[in-house]
Amino acid sequence: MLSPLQIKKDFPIFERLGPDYSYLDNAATSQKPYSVIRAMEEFYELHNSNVHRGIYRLSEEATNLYEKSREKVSDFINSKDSRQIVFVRNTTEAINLLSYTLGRELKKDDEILITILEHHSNIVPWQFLSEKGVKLRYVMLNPDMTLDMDDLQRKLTKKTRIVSIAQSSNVLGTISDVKEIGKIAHENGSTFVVDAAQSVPHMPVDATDIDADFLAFSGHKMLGPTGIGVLYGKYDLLDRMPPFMGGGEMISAVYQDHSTYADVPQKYEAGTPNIEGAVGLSSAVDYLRALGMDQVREHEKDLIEYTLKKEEEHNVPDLISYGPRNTEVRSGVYCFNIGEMSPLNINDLAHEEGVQMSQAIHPHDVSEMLDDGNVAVRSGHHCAMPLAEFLNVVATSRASYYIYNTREDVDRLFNVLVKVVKKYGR
Amino acid sequence: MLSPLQIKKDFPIFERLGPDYSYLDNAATSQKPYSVIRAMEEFYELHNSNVHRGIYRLSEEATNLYEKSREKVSDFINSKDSRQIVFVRNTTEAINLLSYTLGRELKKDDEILITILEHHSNIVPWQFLSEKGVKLRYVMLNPDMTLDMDDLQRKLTKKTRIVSIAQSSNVLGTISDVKEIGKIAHENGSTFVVDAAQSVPHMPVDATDIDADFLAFSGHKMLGPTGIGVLYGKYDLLDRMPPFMGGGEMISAVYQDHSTYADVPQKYEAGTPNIEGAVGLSSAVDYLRALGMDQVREHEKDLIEYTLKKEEEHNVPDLISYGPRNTEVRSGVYCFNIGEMSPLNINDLAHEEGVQMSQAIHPHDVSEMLDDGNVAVRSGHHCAMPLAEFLNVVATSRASYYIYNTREDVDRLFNVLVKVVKKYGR
Amino acid sequence: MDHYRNPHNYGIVQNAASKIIEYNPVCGDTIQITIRVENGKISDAKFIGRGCSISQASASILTDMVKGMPLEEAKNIDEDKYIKSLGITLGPSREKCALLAVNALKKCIKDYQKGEESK
Amino acid sequence: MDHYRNPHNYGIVQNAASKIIEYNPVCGDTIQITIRVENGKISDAKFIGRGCSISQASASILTDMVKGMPLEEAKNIDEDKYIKSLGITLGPSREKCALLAVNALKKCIKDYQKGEESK
Ligand SMILES: Cc1ncc(COP(=O)(O)O)c(C=O)c1O
Ligand SMILES: Cc1ncc(COP(=O)(O)O)c(C=O)c1O
Ligand code: FES
Ligand code: FES
Repeated sequence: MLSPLQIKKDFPIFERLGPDYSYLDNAATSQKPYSVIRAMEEFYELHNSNVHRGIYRLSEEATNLYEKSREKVSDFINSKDSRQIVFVRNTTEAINLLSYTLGRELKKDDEILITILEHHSNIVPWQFLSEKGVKLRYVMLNPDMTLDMDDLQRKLTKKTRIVSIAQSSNVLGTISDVKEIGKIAHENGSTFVVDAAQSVPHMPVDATDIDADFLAFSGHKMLGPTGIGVLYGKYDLLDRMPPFMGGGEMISAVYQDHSTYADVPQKYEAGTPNIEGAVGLSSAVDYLRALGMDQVREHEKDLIEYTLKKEEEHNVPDLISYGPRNTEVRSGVYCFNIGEMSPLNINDLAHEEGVQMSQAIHPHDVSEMLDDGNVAVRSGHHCAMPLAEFLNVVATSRASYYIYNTREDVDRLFNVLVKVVKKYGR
Repeated sequence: MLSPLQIKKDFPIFERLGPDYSYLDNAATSQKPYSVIRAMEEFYELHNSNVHRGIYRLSEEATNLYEKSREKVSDFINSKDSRQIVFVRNTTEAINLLSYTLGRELKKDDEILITILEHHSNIVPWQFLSEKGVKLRYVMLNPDMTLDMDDLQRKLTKKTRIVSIAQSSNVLGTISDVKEIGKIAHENGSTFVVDAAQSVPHMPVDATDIDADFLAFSGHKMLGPTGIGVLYGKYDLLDRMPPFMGGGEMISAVYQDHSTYADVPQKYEAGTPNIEGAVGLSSAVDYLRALGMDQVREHEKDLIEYTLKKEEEHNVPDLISYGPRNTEVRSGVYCFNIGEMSPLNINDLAHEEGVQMSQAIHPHDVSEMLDDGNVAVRSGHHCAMPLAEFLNVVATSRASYYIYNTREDVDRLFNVLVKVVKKYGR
Repeated sequence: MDHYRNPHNYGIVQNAASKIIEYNPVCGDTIQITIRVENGKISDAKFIGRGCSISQASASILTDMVKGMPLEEAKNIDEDKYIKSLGITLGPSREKCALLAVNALKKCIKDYQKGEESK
Repeated sequence: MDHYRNPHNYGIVQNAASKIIEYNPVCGDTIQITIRVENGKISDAKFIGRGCSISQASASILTDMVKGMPLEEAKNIDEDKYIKSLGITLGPSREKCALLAVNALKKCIKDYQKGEESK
């Protein structure tokens, strides 16, 4: 098992926040250990220069560090070939890259299959293609908040060109069997994309075993800095696709009227890349590997189990939470409400005269009051509005765990929650 | 005048490199002062969390820092309204953003006017539009390596929808009168884009005075980190354009079949942004403002003047350099060759039998030997292949200056150059 | 807080002179304000809404405050002063919550005046 | 260095069995190698090129080295060993320079063998 209290000492921010502060917004972004901060600092202090095509030593050092990071990341997700790792800004850019490249080949009435629990970054880029008449279809959920595989089979048609699915939901915590879904997608001749933004930081992910065609994740959610993310893609597919952005580094030769492009992965990395971002990510991967991703998953599983147990014990009035109760398919994400507020419909509004205010506590009030009690959770639609609509709530509050969180954090969450409800006098 | 030796003390890398090392690759990327490194470190140690829509204090702190950076940058280039500042990865992404958004409105036979001295990042994104039949035209140069304004007038037609020009060339150092060109472009009804990657770091740039429609630059060339850059755009234009990437932060509401978008500038910032990148850039702007951009320009002007003087004094055999001799229109960039190597043409090759090797020293050998003498310069086409072709050279070596460079650096460059030539025995 | 638990003026003004629905883009919450106008003054104002305590309390306070206020004065309510008058410190995103009702009211007045002009 | 100042085998083999032009994608430099083959051995090899000293010296050394070498042996020249045999330490981008001639030679042999097969 991990020792979160030991781990916590590696993170300077907890010195400022103090021992009684619970940072529970890890699904938004993680904190950074000294080693990652130090790696980037060291880059500036010792090796800073631009990568590629520099002949002087400093530039070769920078290039080496940048490319070593690619290899580290490649090993981390078992990509087998580091050329399959493209550095991007974040998961969002990775999926946009696919929408702009894969999307080019799509035609009117082609379909893209996603699910109702996707993050906006796995929805909006595909919606862009509706201009060409490409249709977006959504797999719905079972009552236990897992993907409805029958619905998936039903909605997968000969027109389905792309299947793109979050391995782990940032709202429900639902972990989906992407290996199985990939098999189904490939049998159907569809390209299979995995949004791994919430899985790579929290559990072992093996891109080769999953047999994903593409897989996307962000450095900042896995102890690394913001501004660096990864698109894994199978070499042959990356090689065949057109480039996304044009400019320096991504070309082989530029003539006045046309250009030829560099090999994969440089072809997709136009302009000066986020070099220290890659250096920081590399160090983050080292940190996580040293812990062991199995251990990370075990630790978070323990925390979510403990959370669900505490939820039952505390029996907070009007508390409603969302997501699978089976922790085998549940990550360390806990979304909840104190009473439900459904989205206000303008037409309903007209009839609401005289009706008293909802008895629920608005999620933004919940998170503000939790913050007063030193518990940092996020409230809102968590960039998953179609899911909020599906759940029929305006918003939820979310606690999300990581390696430095403890059972004490969970206790604090419930203790403060109880106070919140009391304060509101219900 | 600046005191470069004093300034140098603010940059930790010079401790490692030692007092006798000349870093002359500033056009590729600049070094970073303690204050910038410290600002980012402090962000991680004190305020790290995700921006926007967070209700807890930490997240409000991060959001404040991020938005303050936008205001700092806005002031720095006199944009008047910080909503006109869009954070991107680098200049390259900024111009691609324009190609993918402005480019949508362009039709067959519309023209884009650029110049032969552009960096690939101001060429390749526009070439992408040739698929739609959009034509790219190039303004040529006068013998003194300034833009041929007659040629510009000639090539500016009623079909010219976009004029996009580097304010300062990364190879020739040519500084163009973008205010004048903007006037001409606007009179013609063309949208005017300024590639300010080499100007914003090195001289006062006033986006409002230039009356640029768009202006792009990179943080890493102006003491800031890599992974953060800026697209300035006039509010009305940004407001009217379609979004580039889709995902979190850039939406107002997401429905299953469509989305509505957030206001400018969030509309163009999909996904988790490079928050500490923005924090670092903000600190870099502080550093430069404290020096004064007029002073920065004066200092570099002094260095290039001194360089051209030394060039004449040393009279290195076969030394050829490129760019305007008039330092009023010349930035601190010095490209040169020891004898010229023209690009090898396959057809010429067939006839070359028996011909002895060129008497020139290959620019990559020049830079390697300079590196041995502790002078870091870059060799290659400097991401401006059409310009190299125009100059009829395979490559050049480039020394480029910044605030911490001194006349001693220039002396070292020429002293080592003389040795290089001796070693090659010519 | 009291305004949140027992909001004043919750409902719809009968025969309203103007009615407006306003969204908070940050959270998607909603408020509807209805006003009646007599002799250039707001004679009644009510609201219905779904939102956080700040937004609801602010709407309650605001509708109290503007009753009897001349339209021109209400149109020019200063946002900073208004927030200060609430007597609680708010972060930037909560300021938007507090201003939701103010924005709605101002739009409501504009809407009314446009209607008057075209008469 | 001597190979750079006075390159051996600079030129074109008359009645070459195979000729190949290779580019270094890093710098755009070029090399052309021509070979003659007798009894499964390389009987002559020459090069013409434009590139840095490393690439030119390497081509000079390589063309010396492979004269009289069986095709199969030449085809299997180990890149790492070859670089070591040059006796100078090279950064990653300069390794590409040194290997430019090696890649060209290997392609040259492949090209020759393909030609033979189709006879
Ligand atoms: C004139 C010019 N434009 C654009 C760029 C591209 O900058 P970046 O690589 O930061 O996107 C450069 C940098 O080399 C440049 O010199
Ligand atoms: C499931 C999922 N996908 C994608 C993203 C987007 O990540 P980023 O903002 O780093 O692009 C997130 C992050 O919130 C996420 O949780
Ligand atoms: S959180 Fe929606 S109005 Fe306050
Ligand atoms: S630099 Fe071109 S071959 Fe060495």
